[in-house]
Amino acid sequence: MKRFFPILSILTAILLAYALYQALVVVPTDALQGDVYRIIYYHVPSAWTAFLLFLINFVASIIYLIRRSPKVDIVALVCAEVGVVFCTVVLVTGPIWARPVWGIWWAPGDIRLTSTLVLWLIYVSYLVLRRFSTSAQTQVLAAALAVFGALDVPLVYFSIWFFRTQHPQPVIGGGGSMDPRMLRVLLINWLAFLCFAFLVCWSRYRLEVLHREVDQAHALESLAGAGMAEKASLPLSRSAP
Amino acid sequence: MSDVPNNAWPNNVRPAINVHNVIKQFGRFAALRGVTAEFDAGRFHAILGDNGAGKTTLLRAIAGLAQPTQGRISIFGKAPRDACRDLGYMPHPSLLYDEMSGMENLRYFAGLYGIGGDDACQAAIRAVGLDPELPRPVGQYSQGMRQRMSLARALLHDPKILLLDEPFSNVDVHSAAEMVALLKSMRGAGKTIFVVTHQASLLEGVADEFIWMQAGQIVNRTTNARTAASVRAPDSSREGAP
Amino acid sequence: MNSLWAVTLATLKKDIRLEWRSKDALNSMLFFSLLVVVIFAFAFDPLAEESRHIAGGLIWVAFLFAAVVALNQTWARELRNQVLDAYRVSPAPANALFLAKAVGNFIFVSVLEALMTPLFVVFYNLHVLGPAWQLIPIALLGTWALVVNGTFFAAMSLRTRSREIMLPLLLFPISIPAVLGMVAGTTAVLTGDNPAHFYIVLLLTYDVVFTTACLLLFETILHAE
Amino acid sequence: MNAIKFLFAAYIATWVIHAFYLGTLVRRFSRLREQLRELGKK
Repeated sequence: MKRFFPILSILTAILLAYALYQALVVVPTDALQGDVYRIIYYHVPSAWTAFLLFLINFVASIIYLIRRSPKVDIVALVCAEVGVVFCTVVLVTGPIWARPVWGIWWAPGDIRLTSTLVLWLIYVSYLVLRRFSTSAQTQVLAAALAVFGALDVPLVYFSIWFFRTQHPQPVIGGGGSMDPRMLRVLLINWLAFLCFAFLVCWSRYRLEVLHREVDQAHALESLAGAGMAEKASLPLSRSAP
Repeated sequence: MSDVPNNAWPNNVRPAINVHNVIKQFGRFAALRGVTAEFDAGRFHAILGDNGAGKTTLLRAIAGLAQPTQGRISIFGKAPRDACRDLGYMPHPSLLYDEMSGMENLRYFAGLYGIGGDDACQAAIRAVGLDPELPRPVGQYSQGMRQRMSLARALLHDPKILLLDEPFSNVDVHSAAEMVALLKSMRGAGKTIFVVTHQASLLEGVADEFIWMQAGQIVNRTTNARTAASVRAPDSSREGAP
Repeated sequence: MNSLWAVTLATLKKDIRLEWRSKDALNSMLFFSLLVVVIFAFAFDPLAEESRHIAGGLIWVAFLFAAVVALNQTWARELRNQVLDAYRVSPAPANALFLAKAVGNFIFVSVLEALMTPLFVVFYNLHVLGPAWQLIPIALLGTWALVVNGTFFAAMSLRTRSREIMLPLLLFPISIPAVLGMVAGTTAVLTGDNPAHFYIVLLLTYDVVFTTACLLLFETILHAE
Repeated sequence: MNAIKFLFAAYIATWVIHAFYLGTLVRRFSRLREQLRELGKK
């Protein structure tokens, strides 16, 4: 598996460059918004990637609650963390796009941006819980929180959806169908970002495995003072440094 | 449920608790590192060891309060949580509400075990030598009284196994001796007793077995308190209460 | 099933008795939300005509913060002398403990609301333009929404460092739809501009979904030491 | 034409965020490797 990492990295870099070229040069300018609409090629794929990662986090958390397999827990953690990064990208590029198009940075009534913000808050609280937990079973607490967060998403969406009908809407809905060329470039960009996200998740996964190995080694160390280390060894594998 | 009547136990010894390769890890610290042991029913076991040897963790794991990272524990063939009616647990904190009287406390805990009526509560309080009518809230008890009330709480549902964590620390010599006498009589009544303690000398001639723990493992089991610590490594020479 | 209700009732009685003797939670909650009302009165002009539009938000924000004070107290009581361990070694169902705590908090927060609402009415010179009876289901469902998740997350944050800060951190993001429903619903009734039915349905859905989730997962949380 | 600045700002911001995150990953990796090396010595 390890040998594929550099190959995949190079392929992803090429794909990202190609997607960037498509987004900036090949695709025609939007008649209404001008060139600034091209933010969509980063904004939307990032959002889709983040949602996909959060979905995987949800599924992995449920599986963890049933099966208690440590690997599934690492998958959940990794997806939440990388998902938050992509979600941050969405939240930063969103206002940058909104400013020239709508004239304001943030529209509280905008359902997509606001619900993404809530999503971001939920998963940040998930990461904070994992960080601050003193429990020996942090994974269980985190998995439960992930389930709560995922259950919250549709409710957030509907509450904002109804809330905005009371407010003046700065958003001109995504009405009208998309130019097929634009859709094609959008999908190319999404593919590129998915590959990138996969690589990041992979690295983060390996980091977490290494982290747990170090913890294990410390646990061995902590009680080895009385010369007991040879007699007992923890069952989890410890790779050579 | 056991098919052996209570009074037959001391003569008819069989394992009450089976601990198999139990490992408990807290982040970067392993409190238990592969503990395997069998403990006979109807006996008095004293668990000794230095601070951080894993005594309390082992007791909590047997009580079902700590989930082993690996390995398994069975009590009369059942998982600790399923055997909770057979277990009486008395840790160092009192596990009592300071604002309520002893009787109010016990009435609540009896409810948790589905025991109605005051009879069981009064019997448990009398068994530890306290007065059920005492109206004072537990917060105003002396340490020795609180310790005994805590034992009454552990005895409430007449468990077959008693798990005690440091029952003699922070109490005066007289109270400690009374507590030992109480435990001795309970062992005579056929209960299996586990005591985690620093004060091994108190249990000399009372406990059937002394178990010495070190670095998350059981390193010695003897019938004599003095020889229990004989196998430990020379560099760890701390003993007795802090 | 029988023992579930018996233990729930016993635990609830015990909690109310303890609260009655110490009055920790209720006193601190009352004083806290009183402060919030006074500070809000300074920060916003309560006599302005648009106060009707913001009052719903102010009331619920005050109650939300006050509820956090109460929620932190509930489990603190069980941590003193580690009484929670006594519950955990007993055969009593975990959900009975959860229900008792949630209902207890519901009662405490409702009492607080009943005491504070007249104060808000006086301070902000409120009179309701919409159908006032709808405020009752909004208040009941909204309070339960805060309290059910709050009780759960307070139990969760027992196992964290600096748990008193952890509770709002976990609770607030998940509670956003509920808070939005309460605030917007209350505002809708106060101003009478639009119907509040949707918000009642939203709160009801929220309550059902999260009460179920809490009951399914509480045992796991309680035993994750 | 001023709007084009926003386009570039968004693209650059995206990569700055990703680079920042990757940076933290690299830092965490190297710290762990160091710890492993120290453990190996003992």
